[in-house]
Formats: sequence, structure tokens, C-alpha cells
Amino acid sequence: MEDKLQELVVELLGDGAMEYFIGYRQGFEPSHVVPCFVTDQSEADRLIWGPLCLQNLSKYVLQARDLDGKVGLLVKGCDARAIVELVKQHQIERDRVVVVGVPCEGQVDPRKLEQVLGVPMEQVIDVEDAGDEFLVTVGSEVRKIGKEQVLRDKCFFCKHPASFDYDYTLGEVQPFTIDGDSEEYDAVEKLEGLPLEERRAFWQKQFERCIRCNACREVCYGCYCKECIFDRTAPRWLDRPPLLRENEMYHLIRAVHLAGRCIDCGECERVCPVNIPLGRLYKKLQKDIAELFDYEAGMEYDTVPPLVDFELDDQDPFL
Amino acid sequence: MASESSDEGGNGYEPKILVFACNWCSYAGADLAGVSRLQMPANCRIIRVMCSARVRPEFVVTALSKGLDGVLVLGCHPGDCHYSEGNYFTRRRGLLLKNLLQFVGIEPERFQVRWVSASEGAKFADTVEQVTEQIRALGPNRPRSGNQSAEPGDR
Amino acid sequence: MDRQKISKADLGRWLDTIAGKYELIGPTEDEDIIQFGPVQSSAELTLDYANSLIPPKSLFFPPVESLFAFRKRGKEIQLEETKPLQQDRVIFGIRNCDVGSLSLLDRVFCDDLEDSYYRERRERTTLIALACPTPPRSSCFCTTFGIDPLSPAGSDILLTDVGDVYLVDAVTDKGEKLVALGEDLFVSLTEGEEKELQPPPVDMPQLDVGGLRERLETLWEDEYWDKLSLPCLGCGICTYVCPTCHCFDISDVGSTADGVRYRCWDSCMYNDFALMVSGVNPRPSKRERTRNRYFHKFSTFPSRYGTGYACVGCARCLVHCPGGVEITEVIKDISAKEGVSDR
Amino acid sequence: MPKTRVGVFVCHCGNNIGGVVRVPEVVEYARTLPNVACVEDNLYMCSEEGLSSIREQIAEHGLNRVVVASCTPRTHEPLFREACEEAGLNKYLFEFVNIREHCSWVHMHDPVMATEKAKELVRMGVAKARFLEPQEEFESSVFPAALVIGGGVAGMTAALGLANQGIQVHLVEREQELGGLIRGVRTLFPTGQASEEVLHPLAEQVRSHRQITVHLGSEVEDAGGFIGDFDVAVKADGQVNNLKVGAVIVATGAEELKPTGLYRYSELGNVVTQLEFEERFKGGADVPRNVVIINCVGARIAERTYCGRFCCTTAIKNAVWLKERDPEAGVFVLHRDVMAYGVQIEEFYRRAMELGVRFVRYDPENPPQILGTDGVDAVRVQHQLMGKEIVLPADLVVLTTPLVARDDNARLSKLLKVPLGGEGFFLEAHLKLRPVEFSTDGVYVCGSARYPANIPESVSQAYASAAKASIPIREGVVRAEAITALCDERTCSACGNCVEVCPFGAVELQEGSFGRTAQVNPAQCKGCGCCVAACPSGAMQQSGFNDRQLLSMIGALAEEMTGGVGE
Repeated sequence: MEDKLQELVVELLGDGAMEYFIGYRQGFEPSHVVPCFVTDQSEADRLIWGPLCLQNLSKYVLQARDLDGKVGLLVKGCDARAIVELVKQHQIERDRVVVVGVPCEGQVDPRKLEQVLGVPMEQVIDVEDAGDEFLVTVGSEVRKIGKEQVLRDKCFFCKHPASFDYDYTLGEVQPFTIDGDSEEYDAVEKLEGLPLEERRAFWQKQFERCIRCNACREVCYGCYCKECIFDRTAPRWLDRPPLLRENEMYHLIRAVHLAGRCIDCGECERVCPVNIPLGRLYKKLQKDIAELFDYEAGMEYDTVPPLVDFELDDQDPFL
Repeated sequence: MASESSDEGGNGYEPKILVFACNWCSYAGADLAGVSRLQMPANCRIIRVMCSARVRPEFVVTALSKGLDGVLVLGCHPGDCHYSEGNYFTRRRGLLLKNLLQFVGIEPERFQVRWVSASEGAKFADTVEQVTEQIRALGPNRPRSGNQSAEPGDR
Repeated sequence: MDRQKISKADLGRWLDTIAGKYELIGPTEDEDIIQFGPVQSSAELTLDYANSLIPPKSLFFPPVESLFAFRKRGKEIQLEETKPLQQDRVIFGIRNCDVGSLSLLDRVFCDDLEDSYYRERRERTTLIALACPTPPRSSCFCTTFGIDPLSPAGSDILLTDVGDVYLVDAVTDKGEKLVALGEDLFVSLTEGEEKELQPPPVDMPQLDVGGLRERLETLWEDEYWDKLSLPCLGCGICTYVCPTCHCFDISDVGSTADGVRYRCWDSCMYNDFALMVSGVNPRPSKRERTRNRYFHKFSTFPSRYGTGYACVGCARCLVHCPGGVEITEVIKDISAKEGVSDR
Repeated sequence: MPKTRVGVFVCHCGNNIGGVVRVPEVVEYARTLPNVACVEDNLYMCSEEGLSSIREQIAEHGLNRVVVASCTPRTHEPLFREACEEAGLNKYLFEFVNIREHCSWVHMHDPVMATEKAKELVRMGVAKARFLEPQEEFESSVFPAALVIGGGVAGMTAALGLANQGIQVHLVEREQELGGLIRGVRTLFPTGQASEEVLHPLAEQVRSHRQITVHLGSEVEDAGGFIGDFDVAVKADGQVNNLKVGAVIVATGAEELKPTGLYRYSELGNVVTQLEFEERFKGGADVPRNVVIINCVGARIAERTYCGRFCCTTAIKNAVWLKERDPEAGVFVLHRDVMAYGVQIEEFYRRAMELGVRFVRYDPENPPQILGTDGVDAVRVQHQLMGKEIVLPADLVVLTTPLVARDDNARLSKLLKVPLGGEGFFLEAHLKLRPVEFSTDGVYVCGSARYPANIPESVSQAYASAAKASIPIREGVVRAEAITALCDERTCSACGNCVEVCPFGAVELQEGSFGRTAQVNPAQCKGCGCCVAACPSGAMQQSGFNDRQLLSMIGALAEEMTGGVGE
């Protein structure tokens, strides 16, 4: 599949069909995959694809808006929904992006993999998708690990493994099975089920850790505001010091802003250097929005986002 | 940060509650309560907005974060909005925000939305009474790391 | 003091003795994150770590600290200065890259413009460095910048794991005082042991940084920065995990009557970092900001303070950058740049 | 930029505020607030003395923001804004703080808390005032025509009131005939004049007036727009007629309560309401001899607490009519109290007694009983004064019921965006100060649509509403309050949320000097602020209610500096 991808990129760059292509490459060590910007045909051989290609690259199309030509992008099924939302939210025109879909059969959560293997990721040389399991090379040994042990949480409940509205595709998704009896909203419901005090304690502990590096915001496709409300000085919504209450405000307000736009790509949680389980916050909103307003982000170009829409008979608990 | 009245829990604790009231219905309802001399607890402070849909959720989060004990958003009854549709947005935002705040452990009583029309002076008074008592029963909105007590560093 | 040893079993007892007299700080693990934090007893420490996520610079230059509280009563304003430390403290387990970063930060905070908060913390802290495990992580490159992961330079005591025991090098008075606290636990090495108990040599990739600064300084207008900044997301992770970054912001939080003046970390990667009141931003795009970061590390800082490069090879930014901007690649790329004549 | 200088003016409102809130304490407190340059109090801030003190202080202290802490902006804001303007200060640099309706009147027994609250409200007001900005009002033209809904006495009078000033009027009447409720009334009290004598000339004037277009058998199907520019769809016989008008008068009247279930009404043929009585015996033939009239039927009860106001008079009128045509008739009026207010009606009441009408007070706890099987034979009532039960022979029982709001009011209230009160009648902007206007500009009310009104009342209200409605039409332009939304195109990222939520289609994404951004058409914007709350970045703001102003109020309440330290 990598060959096919590289050939396609060489061709598209050669035709002038796009100015550059955004995919993945290996970083400083084999298990470290980073975004790769291919501006020249000669660099196309750096492109890779595999279960460690975690990033949602959609955010990068925003900075390509000033280009004269198009930008090409490798998207997994989940990430494709960000493109839909960006088009819907008037941030890009669909025909300015060359969407290359890639069949994804699940991504690896490096933290889970480290635990299962008992060795740090730096010793992992390769991870290959093999249907219901991953083939993981550690040193000279190849180990088979069931997907259910090491999949990213979001992949368990993947509803959209196939690319969505692509210009080119690298293949079809092969069906695969995952054992396990967890449900999509388990983590959210577990928290919902706790007494209020415990929920509070849980989140306070999370928010307290936040160093406000803004990585969750910067990586998020939906955070495309020219000037973030948190960066405004008149008025100043948020004090700069990362005190607990400021951090809590930051995360709650961000959640409110992303409500109905979050496509659950999981980037915020993945990049958080202090492991705040932001996914749970966003999953909660996703759950409520589905239940209350019957809406899922990123699925269609022509639906109205739920918080700028209403029904006359919306639930009304407010007396 | 805390005023004398909201310093401590227990006896003598007086919650401080921020109320947003839409100009056309709820603010008028509050005026009517006044004209009718309906007596109520003195814990609410009204900010007048033209429509309840002007109340951005950030205001609610900010107010609670800054230590106010509760936020009450009042609007026209659904269907009666002066601008036809505003309070429908208030309703959706309110639903979601209420759930979100509860999810992170903020008592649901601290953020409430109610519909009060221009003729419902009595309902306004009752609402103020109820919400005040509910929040009084909860006690002070525990500050998230007060200014002086912040323990910086040690990360 | 001569090189001594302490058995692994006794290390905890010594640290607990220290904890009775000092504030003891060391590596702990919580939510899968290694961080340096205060502990009551050695049992709370973890020894299974490569390095902390947030560098221990945070113990001297905290992510957020109150400088003073102010209170206004009528026309009168009272100030209450914050005491940086309640107690003398000991940091156990610091790695040599981070020890190296402190000597760079000392220049920033203690040279001509002294920062009393930093200085007090520095003076009242004893550092027990722990030599790095072998082999080092594949990302580490501290030796590139002349840091020896097995040297006691810069710390008060160096502990080196050589199997059942730690070798102990107390190299300062402060260090010797600590050793004295656990006197009977420490045994001097025999001559045989001196030779025998040696950590294996560190094998680490070494980058060529000779002439890096000179070459970099010719690249101010180079297109390289455009391409390099493409994957940068503009978050502050690289600067927050960097042991040598030291930019901060000061702001007042509180009411008009009561409040606190805080200092907190800031990041040159933020788009509003250099924004001026007039609305002018001298570093308007990621290109300028990325360039600034590397210029600062490899040119501005060395020229301002007459030191080596402001990088200690800890590799934190390399590992944690969500965009995959790799400082090692930058060093290689700059060194490989051709066709630009030296100034 | 000149330094912000806020003047705070605290009103005692006689004893209304000063009797509860310790005004001197509030005044002293206000002096300590940031940017406050002067603080004054006055017994009545709205008096000429109070207003001139505002004007003088503006000049003396170079005030560039004014805060008045007194009653409600809903009635008094224009007055204080005008005072500011007269002193050369843009009226949008004025902020109102309500310490009467929202404070002294509702915390009468707690002066300590009320005073604390007043101080905080003033603090919030000052905080907002610091960030107020001068505004220019947007002018729009007024379509020179008016719509009057309802062709009764009130509607016809209002239509004539406008038409006689040369204003084009559309009069919409649901029935096929003009006249409304009065068409079913035989005579009018206290003169006893036949209703036709009033109705026919009035209807004729309306019909023949060249400025009035009468739409009979018509109903308002849909309405939209705003003062100066309403679009109204009027439906008749399935045909929709679209009208454009600048003002609307609601004169839809009310209807008589049909007291089903009370006093065996609708069970017995000879138990009727007053209007049915007048209709049935219009010609004066076959009038029964013994008539018992029961008042307060379905009024002043738990589910309908109000007094119908002229039901008593109606009962007296018909009792007198019965007695005058047959002095031997037995006419009893069973009542709870007799409301015969004013000189003429009191006189009329006395005349009824002189004619031999017997007034018997009954106890609502023990109401009169209708006796008889196929029809009424007699009425048994506990005579409160005599303290014993009496049985009155009756050939006919007439029930006096109040007027009730029309069911259709709810629909019309939504279309016109005007409120209804608790009993379903239309609710005016202010009982005393704006009795024929709604809060919604350009819509007015008169007659029994508001509350049961007799003919003199309906007529005077109709004149009043016509006078009010003619103001914008004759001026030809209205100035919209400058509270519209405004997009900062520099920071707008064109997400389009504002476009989606705007109820008026006033926001569009358009190419401008900063690329594609949201842009607001001030002529269409009604200043609700929906779009502002929907804007994640804060690029969209509302004049007079911007984030900075509101956030500074929240901050002031929480005693924080949010909103920035004063400039």
C-alpha cells in the first residue's frame, strides 16, 4: 500500500495537481511516526502507512489555504469527517483538497502496546496490520498481538473505517473482528455513574495537571478561529497562570465550543503531554448530542450543526 | 475574592447568584414582581440582556469559576420569544451545558434555566426563592484554588 | 570526599533520614507520568524511569508561582511577598542533562539581573543526581553538548547504579552534609572495587555541532524555515518540556481589592508571544517563531551569555512534539546546508 | 483617549427606595468604585431637579459615563438618556441600575441585604459603564400605512383616528359586519340610548372614509417585520392579501363568558346570559314578569380572579329596562358587591332602587340555587343581610358574566411578538406609563383586547393608540436602538454560526477586506444577540451588550478585574 501511495503522490505532484502532500513518515525511531510534508517528488519515498499513523492530519489543510494550488492529504475514515466539517464550516472548499483515502483497520495505542509488551516503544521496530491481530517486531522477534489488546479506544467503536468522500483511495477496508464486550460510552457512563463528589474530584485532579501548553487546541481541526477567545485581551476571559480554576474554564469552554463539531478524532487526548483524558469530556458531549439532538458531526455536508439549530419540540426540562 | 456575605458555609451563608434576564419577558416579569411588592430573598443580581440567547455559555462557566454560587438564565417561554427563535437556542445550549457541568462535578442546581414571561411576576419571585434556597442548601461554590492558596510549582 | 558506595537496600533509609530534615523531592509516577514532586518517604519514589516529562527546572522556575499578594484598603496598598521555600530541600534523582540545564538557567536568573525567587530556591536545594541507565534511550543525545551522563559535575552528589550498590560521589559541601546524615550506610570503596565497580560506558549518537552557530547565522532568510515550520502546530509543548526554556509572563489575578501577582511560563511558539500593544507582531507566522526558537538555542543564548548551546540533549521536545518537529533533524539539516558562505 | 469619568446618581424615589435601601451608604460606596468621578443622590432622580443635576454634573465633572440607580429601564431609560444628550453626552454612555423593582420593593423587610444588593448592582453598573461606547442610531423609513385588527368600537375609532390624519388604514374584521360585541347589545348605559345610534354612524364613517380599507370576513394569517415595516398576510375566503404597514393596532376585543355548568346554564332554557337576554328580548315582546339576575357568575373566582368591571352596570341597565317597561315586574339582582363607580353610574344604581329593583347580597360560599325541573321556577338564596333563606319566584334567570379573552389571542400574540397577561388578555408595556403600547415598537393596543373596557374607555383608548401609532408614521423614520450586532472582520473566521442562528437573516458571509467574513446588515438586525453567543471567537459583538461589558459585570459581581483594568 505504501508503494501505491508513493506512486500516487509522485504522479499528483508531477501533474501539478497539488502543491504538496501531507502524509506520514518515520520519525527519530521506528515506532515514532510523524507528519510528513512532501513538496517534491523526490521525497515521496519517505511516506509510510501503518497502524502507528495516529495523527489526524486535517488541521494542516488550514495553513494551505493561502496556496495557489491544492493540497493533498492522507485521511483515515475517522479523519475524513474533519474534512467534511471544515467544508461545512466554510473553512475550505472541498475542491481545494485532494483527499487520498486509506483503508484503516485500526490504530495502535502505544501506551497499551508498551504495557502488553512490557518494553518501551523505542524497542518496537515495526507494527503491521494482520486482520484480527497486529504483528509487532521487537528486536528480532515478531509477536502476534490481538487487536483487542492494543487498539486505540476510539477504534473499538469505529463506525467509519472506510474513507469518506475521497478523490483517490488506496483500497477497500477488509472486515475484521474485535473481541471484547465494552460499549462505546462505557468510560463516559462509568463517570456519569459516580457520585457528584467523586466526579468532581476526578476532573479536578485532571485539570490541575494541565500546563496549558495549548496542544489540545492547536492540534484540533475545529480550533480554526483566527483569534482564539482565550488569547483575547479585551476582554480577557482567562487569566494566564495555569491555576486549576483557569484550567477548568479553559477545558469547559473549549468543550462548549467544540460541541457538535468534535468528530472524536482523539487528537486532543493523544497529544496531551500530561495525559488528561479529554476524550471522555468530548465523548460525553458527543453522547448527549446524539441522544438529545440526534446529530453526529462530520457525516453530511448539508446538515446544520446542533447548537445553531433547534426543533420546536426539543426536550425542555426547564419549566 | 469572597465578599463578607459568602465567606463561609453554615450559619449566615448568603449565596450570590447571577441572573440573566431577557429584556422582553423575564426582566419585565422581575419588574412586575417588584411592582406587586412580592418579597423574595436578596441573593440574585440581574444582568439584563435583550434575549436569553445572548447568554453565551462562557458567561456561565466564568461566573461559576470566579466563585459565584449559581447562575440562573431566564427567558421567554419557548414559542414566545420576542425574536421568535432565540430561546430555542438557549434551551439547546442550556441542556448541553447543564449536562457538561454535572459531568465535571458541578451541582446541577448551580446552573438553571427557567422561562418567565412578562406577566409572571409571581413565578419570578417563586423561582428566585426556590433557586436561592437550593443553592443555599448546597453551601458555597467551593473555590477552585483560591488566589493565595495556590501552590505553584511542584509539578 | 572519596568515592563511597551505598547498598540499594539502604538507599531508602538514607532518603527517609533526609526527608526528616529536608523537603525531599524525587521522581514519582502518577497517571503514567513521571514527575518530580515532594514525597514524605522514599517509598513514594519510583526508580524505574528514564526522565521526567516536565524537567526539574520547574522546581526552581515553577510553571506558575505567586510573586506577592496585594491588598488595597482605602488608599492604602499592602504587599505580602511570597516566600519561595518553606524549608531547605533535596532533589533526588535528577539526570545530568537537567543538571546541565540548571547551569544555563543560573546565567539567566542569577547573572546581572538577579531573580531572588530562583536564587533562593537554588541556594537552598541540594541535588542528588542519578547517573542515567545504560543503555540510554534511543532519543537521548546529551553528549552532543558535552554533557557526561555519568559525571558529578553540577550536582552535589552523584549516585551511579552498578548492580547491587550505588556508587556515591559527594562533590560539594552540601553533598557531604547529606552523606554525613546517613554515615553508617556509606562505605568507602576498596581499591579493588574502585576498578571493578564501573558503570558500562555510555553509547549515544553524537551529532556534529561544530560550526552550527556560524552556519545557522547565515540562514536567517533561508527557505528552510518555511518547510520546517509546516508540521509545527504552534503549541507550547516543546518549550514547556524544555529544561532550558525560561520565558515567562507576569499577570495579576484577583479583584481590585485583593489579588496576587503571578509569574507563569510563556512560550515563544504562541502566536501572541511577541504581539505588541500596537497590534504589531514581529513574529507573525510559525516560520518566524520556529526560526526564533532555534536561533535562540544555538545563537542568541550563547552570544548573550557566552555559554555553549542552550540545548542539553534531553530529547523531550523530540519525543513529545505532536507535529514531529525534530531538533536532531534540524541540527543535521543546518550542518548539511551548503552554498552559504560563512560570515 | 480621555480618562473614563463615571457619574453615579442614586435615586431615593421618595420613600420607595430610600425607605428600604440606605441610600447614603450606597452613595459613599459608589465613591470608592474605579473611575467614579462624582456621586449624587436625589429624592426623585426623574424630577426636573434630578435631571438638571445630571446635566450639571456632566458639565462640572466632565463626566463621560452616567449611571443612574433608580427604577427600571423599561420605563425611565429614555428620560435619563435624554438628559445625557441634552448635556452633550451620547445617550449610549448611560447605564441604568434597577434598585427599586429589583431591590427595595422586593426586599422591604431586609434593609441590610437590600443595601448590600444595591451596592453590588451599582458596582456592576459602573463596571459595565466603563466600557460603554457612543453609538449612532440607524434610521429606517416607516411605511405610511397602519393596520387595525378588529372592527368593533375600539378598532373603528382607532382607524378613524388615524385616517383623519391622512394615514392609510387597513381595518381587518373577522365577521362579515363591522361593530363587534356592541352589535349584540340593545341599549347602552347609563343613557339607555339604543346601541345602533352609536354604532351605525361610526360604521358608516369608517366604511365611507377614503383612507380606510375595510377587510370584512378576514383574519390576520401571518405577520412579520418590525416598526415601520410590517408584512401582514390577511386571509379572506381562502384568499391571502399581503399588506405592508408601518404600525399595528390590536383591537380584537373580548367575548362574553358562556358559564357552562354554572346555575344550570345550558341545561334550562330560561337561564341565559346578559347578551343572550338582550338578544332574545330585543323587540320588547313576551318579556317575563319575574326575573332574577345573578351577578359575578364566573368572575372573581379562583380560576378567573378578575372583576369584569361593568357587569354590575349591565345588570342594573337591564333591571332598569325591565322595570321601566313593566313597573309591576319582579326584578331581583343577586350580587356579591355592586360596582357602580363614578357619578353617573351611581345615579343609575339609585334609580334602579327607586324603580323597585331589589338587590340581594349573596355569599359565594353558599350561592343561589336554581329551582325547577323543565325550567326555572324560583331561585333560592341565603339573604346575607336578613340572615335567612328566601325563595324568589322566577320566570327567567339572567347570569351576568365577565368578558373573557379570545382564544385566538395566543396565536396573534406570537405573530406580533407581543405578550399576553395571565388571563389571556394582551399585556401593555406599562400599566400607567405606556397603557396603549406594547414593549414591541410599532404595535399598540386598545379596547377589550387589553381588559374589559366599556365604550367610553374603548373610545379614549382607541384615540390614544391612534395618536401613538401616528407618531412614527408621521415622522416617516424610526431610529432603531443602537444595539445591533457588529462583526470584527479582522478576527472573524467565517464559521457561519451567526448566519445559522440569526432569526432575521441579517448576517451573511461576504467577501471583504479581510477575506470572507460575516457581515451584519444593521437594517435587518434587531439586536437580540443570538449570533454573539454563537460566535466562538468573540468576533461578533453586540453594541451595548458586548462581551467586555457583560463580562465586566460578572467580574464586578465576583469582585474580580475581568474585563481588563480600566483605561
